[in-house]
Amino acid sequence: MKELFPLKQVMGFAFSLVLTVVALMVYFTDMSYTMGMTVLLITAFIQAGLQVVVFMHAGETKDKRSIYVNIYYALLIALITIFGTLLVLVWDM
Amino acid sequence: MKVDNSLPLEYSTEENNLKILGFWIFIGAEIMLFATLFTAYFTLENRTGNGPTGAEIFEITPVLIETILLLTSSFTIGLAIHAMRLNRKKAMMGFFTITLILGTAFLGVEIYEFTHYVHVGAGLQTSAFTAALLTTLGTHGLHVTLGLFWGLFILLQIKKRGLTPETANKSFIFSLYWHFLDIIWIFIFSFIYLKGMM
Amino acid sequence: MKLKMKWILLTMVITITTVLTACEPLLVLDPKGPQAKTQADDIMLSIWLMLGIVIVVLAILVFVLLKYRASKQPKDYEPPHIEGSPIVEAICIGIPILIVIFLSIISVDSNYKVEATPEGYEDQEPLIIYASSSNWKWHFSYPEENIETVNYLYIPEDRAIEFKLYSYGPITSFWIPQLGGQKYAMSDMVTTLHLAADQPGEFMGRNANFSGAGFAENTFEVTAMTPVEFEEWVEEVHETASPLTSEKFEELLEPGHLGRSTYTGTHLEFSPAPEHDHGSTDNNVEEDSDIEDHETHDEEDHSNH
Amino acid sequence: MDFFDRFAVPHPSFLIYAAMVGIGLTMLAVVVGITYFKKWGYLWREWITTVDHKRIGIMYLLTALLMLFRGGVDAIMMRYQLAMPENTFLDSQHYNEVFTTHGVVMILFMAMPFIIFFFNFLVPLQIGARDVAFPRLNALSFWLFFMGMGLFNLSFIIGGSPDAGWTSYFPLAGNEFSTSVGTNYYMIAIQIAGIGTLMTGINFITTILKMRAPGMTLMKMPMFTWSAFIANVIIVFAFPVLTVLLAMGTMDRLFGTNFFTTDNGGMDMLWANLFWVWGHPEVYILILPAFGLYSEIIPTFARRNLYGYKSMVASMVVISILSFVVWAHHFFTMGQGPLTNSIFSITTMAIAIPTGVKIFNWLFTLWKGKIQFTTPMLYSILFIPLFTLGGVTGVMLAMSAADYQYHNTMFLVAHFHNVIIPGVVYAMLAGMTFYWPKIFGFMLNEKLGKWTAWLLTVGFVLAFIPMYITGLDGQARRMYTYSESTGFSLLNMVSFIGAAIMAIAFALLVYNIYYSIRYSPRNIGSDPWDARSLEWSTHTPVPEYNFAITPQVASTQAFWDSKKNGHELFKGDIEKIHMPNNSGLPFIMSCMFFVFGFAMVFSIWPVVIVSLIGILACLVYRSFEQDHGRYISVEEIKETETRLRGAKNEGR
Repeated sequence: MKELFPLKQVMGFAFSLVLTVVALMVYFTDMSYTMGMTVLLITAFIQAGLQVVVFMHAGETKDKRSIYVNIYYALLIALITIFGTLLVLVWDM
Repeated sequence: MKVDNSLPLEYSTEENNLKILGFWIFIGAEIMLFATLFTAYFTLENRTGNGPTGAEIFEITPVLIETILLLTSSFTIGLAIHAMRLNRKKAMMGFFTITLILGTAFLGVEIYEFTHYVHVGAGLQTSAFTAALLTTLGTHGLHVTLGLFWGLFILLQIKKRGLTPETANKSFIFSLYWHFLDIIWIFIFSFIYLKGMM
Repeated sequence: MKLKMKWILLTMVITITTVLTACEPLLVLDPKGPQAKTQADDIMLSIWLMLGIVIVVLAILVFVLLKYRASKQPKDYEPPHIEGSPIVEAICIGIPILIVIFLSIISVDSNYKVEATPEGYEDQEPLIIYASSSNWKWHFSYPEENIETVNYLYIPEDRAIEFKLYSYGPITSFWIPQLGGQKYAMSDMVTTLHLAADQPGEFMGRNANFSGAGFAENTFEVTAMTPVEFEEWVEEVHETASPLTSEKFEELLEPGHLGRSTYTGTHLEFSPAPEHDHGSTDNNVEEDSDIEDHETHDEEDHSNH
Repeated sequence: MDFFDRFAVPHPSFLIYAAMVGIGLTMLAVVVGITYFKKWGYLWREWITTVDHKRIGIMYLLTALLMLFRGGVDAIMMRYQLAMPENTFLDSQHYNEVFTTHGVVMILFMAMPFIIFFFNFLVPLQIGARDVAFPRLNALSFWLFFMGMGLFNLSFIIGGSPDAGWTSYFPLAGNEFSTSVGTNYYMIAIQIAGIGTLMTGINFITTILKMRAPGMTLMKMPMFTWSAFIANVIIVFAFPVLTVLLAMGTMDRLFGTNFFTTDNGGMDMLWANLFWVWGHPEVYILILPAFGLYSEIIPTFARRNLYGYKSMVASMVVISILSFVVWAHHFFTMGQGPLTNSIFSITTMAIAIPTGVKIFNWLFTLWKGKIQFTTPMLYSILFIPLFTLGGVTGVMLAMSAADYQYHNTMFLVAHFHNVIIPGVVYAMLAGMTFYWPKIFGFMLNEKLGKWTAWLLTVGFVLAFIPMYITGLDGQARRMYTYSESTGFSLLNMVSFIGAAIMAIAFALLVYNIYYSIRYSPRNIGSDPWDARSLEWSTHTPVPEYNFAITPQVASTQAFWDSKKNGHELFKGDIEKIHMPNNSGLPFIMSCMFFVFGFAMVFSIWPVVIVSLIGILACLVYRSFEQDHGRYISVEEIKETETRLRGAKNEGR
């Protein structure tokens, strides 16, 4: 905690740059739609998780459980809303 | 006021703890806010009417600059909090200032991007797709703008009052907000720009 | 005392309603076609099942109220502390689960039935009718017969009919209760409703979805007749009615109410139904490749998720 | 002159002018009255600037009651219009405005503040806290809600009411088909109130998670607090959808975007879809706290603990998630494929399972009890069979194929009134009667209360059961008239009689309040019902700081244990108590929101910009403000405690 060099932050930053580059492969190389979406989904969610854990210190207090449940719940409802709506309005019309 | 010295300054009072948890729950609500915008965007993505499609108007260069700027600013605000926890006021304020400068630069590029869209005939009223696109980007941009003012005021307060439990708490919450905006940008970058240009 | 009053009133209401229903069957429960029959059967089945549940709950409630009311208990009676029993609670969850599973199976099965050509009519070619709404009228186009009617609908009995629904304005809902349930008509896509009448007769049809000031009177009459009569009517129309021009059609679209009218030709020729193509109609006319692009995109979307 | 034309009501009639004069005179009377009795200072110090959760709660209650009557008048007008075929009491435009405002007012400006009143008043008391987590935010929530409510009601006399239904489906609600500013009011007033509600949600989740009394683990919270917690979770995740949706609707109407229009790729069904993504969870936001209140009242008067506490909690958690996966059942008939309909049909029916568990738990709570028929209990007992009826018709509606026949008919109208009235309205009236002594220090008259409950029930049955039948007979909802030949007239007349009886019941409620203020005894102690949870352990009236000593909790019914099992609630000595300061900022900021909203409705851009700057200035002021609250000294607490007759042992 008290060390001067912010190793955690630097590692986090480096890793998110790497993930951005991986995501960019979707643009610069010629891959199929499915493949591309898979890459984007993986890189985006890992990066988001990285921010929450490394930079936002989500797990550092005794409210850890409330915070994580809150995030997971929001994520669940968000995904239900997005995919549910697409199912209703686009895929099954 | 009870001050608990075993925890970092921003957690030191009961009120501070409440504010941090409250802000996390606000972030939960913000996730839903952006999820709704994404829902609208994905639904209307191909409904371009007479207007251009995403592939026709997106440009990789400004988007990439914006991404790097915001990613770096997320890093520097992390460093600011790190410095704050080491009680280094000067370093903290320095990183905080850099964050705000990077944020302003991001906003500048985004404004350029918007004028570009309007210039190529993809205004707010052009089609359902452009409306959803500009609203989603605009909402994020508005958050960044508000964040810049908010950050500036916190910076002024730290300068005037030093690192107190109150200012430390405000700075920490601001950092949560800023990281969250970065997360949203990652999703915009991946599922609006890259998906659209793929 | 008061309890009795309530029951007297309740029984009164129930008697009145049963008398009423006995006189004249309710439209929805008096089906004249296979789709409406499926729905009416589902409704009756669920009514009986649900009545059973209500009676069980009511019986338990009346029982505990009569048995455990304070006036029947000794003064010093202290009710026990009971946390709950896993077995009792499991039963309370289990039975509803079984009922829900049972109803789900019926619901899913019926849904596929009403979304397909009516049962027993699969072998014949369905009659296609485009039904479009405008404020506050219904336009019926018979593309094969080359006829268009306003605010009334003639259909042959014992033949599957495929309605293609869309709207020149707010969302409306096409509903002929005795032939089957409703479906929305919207301005940017065409929806399909499968109906059939298994006997001749006159039925009420209306827009069921609120669409503004003239909504209440947004009705039409449906007449089911023998195929021979239908053919005769088609011929008669061709002999007597005037052709539908695009000017005339524009006039018909003006907001307001109209009586019945009949034309030869349909508006589909000059004002085609919307295509379900994500709204990029104009684009596609110029660049054909665009259509394919979108479609393949969509399919990939499917496979991806 | 053109500029002022917009402010005129587009379809004026005698009724509207009369209402304008009436509203004007009432306002004048209120202002003159307050000035005459020199109450402005009192009003400002004690109410407008208050951050006390109890007072904010009471203001929510007053707003809710006011809106109950506003919405009730709408209801009676509708039923009277339909009582006879081809009635000319209202024309179609008026009828459309009336049912639109009836829906919005009842759901958003009556039921919502009513439940938020209970959150505010009860949650801190039930968990043994001094206030909510963010008292100022709480005041801001209320004033934003209040201004939203005010703005919405203003539409009636300036510019015209919205007329596209409470669901405001596009394109009907778009510029093309709704030319008056009514729908602008809808978009912006609900937006302002909705932001307030969202903040309430954040506030109460934090309060419940962080401010519980020592020993009160999550599974030892009173059931109402649990229900409030779950409802607020739903608020936090559902209301942002509404925020975005209304913003998009506003942009379509004011800035010419094409989200929901019929050309340039706009998609009208996206509105319906997102509306119900918010709208369905919204009904659970209303019903869960109602369930919570029944779970407080039934054990109190069955004189037994709540049966199946754990399954009650579990069922609410399940409902909170299921409520987000059923929205498409509001438009089974949109033309999506049978696969989608099947999925949403099954998820919808699945909600009946946790709801059924709750019904059975209440029944088993009565079992082996010692049931007292007080007014709140009477409502709770009447609720069980009536709500079951509403619930099972809900299952019927969930069957997608059959729904093709129920959709948009009076059957549906009967169903949702059948769940909302016995579910929510009864709970609110029961809860209000139950907690009235805690809030105001005297009881409502029991005899009048029971008459109200019975009249309401008779009226309800007469008003809504016939709708099930007319619905199956083909009467669509929202029809302002019908012809004699349809055969709907007799049953609609019965409905009107029922509605009139309900109106009498509500009038009786008002009389009861008046009567009880005058004649009810005031020396009732702090626990008149011999109740079970923590809120009854403090004094009546509740002191500003709620509890002189923070209570120690060891079970779900701490107060009952302290009365019967020798559990000691208040250990230790009185210490000085930290309380927040009052603030006028929430009120001032909300006033600016009101001006902003009004200017937006009429597109008066300079005012929009000025008020927006004003709002931001308030935020800046708040950011720089240093306010660490104040302390109530030990002496002052002791004095208050003595005045309220000797602290701890009171109420035993």
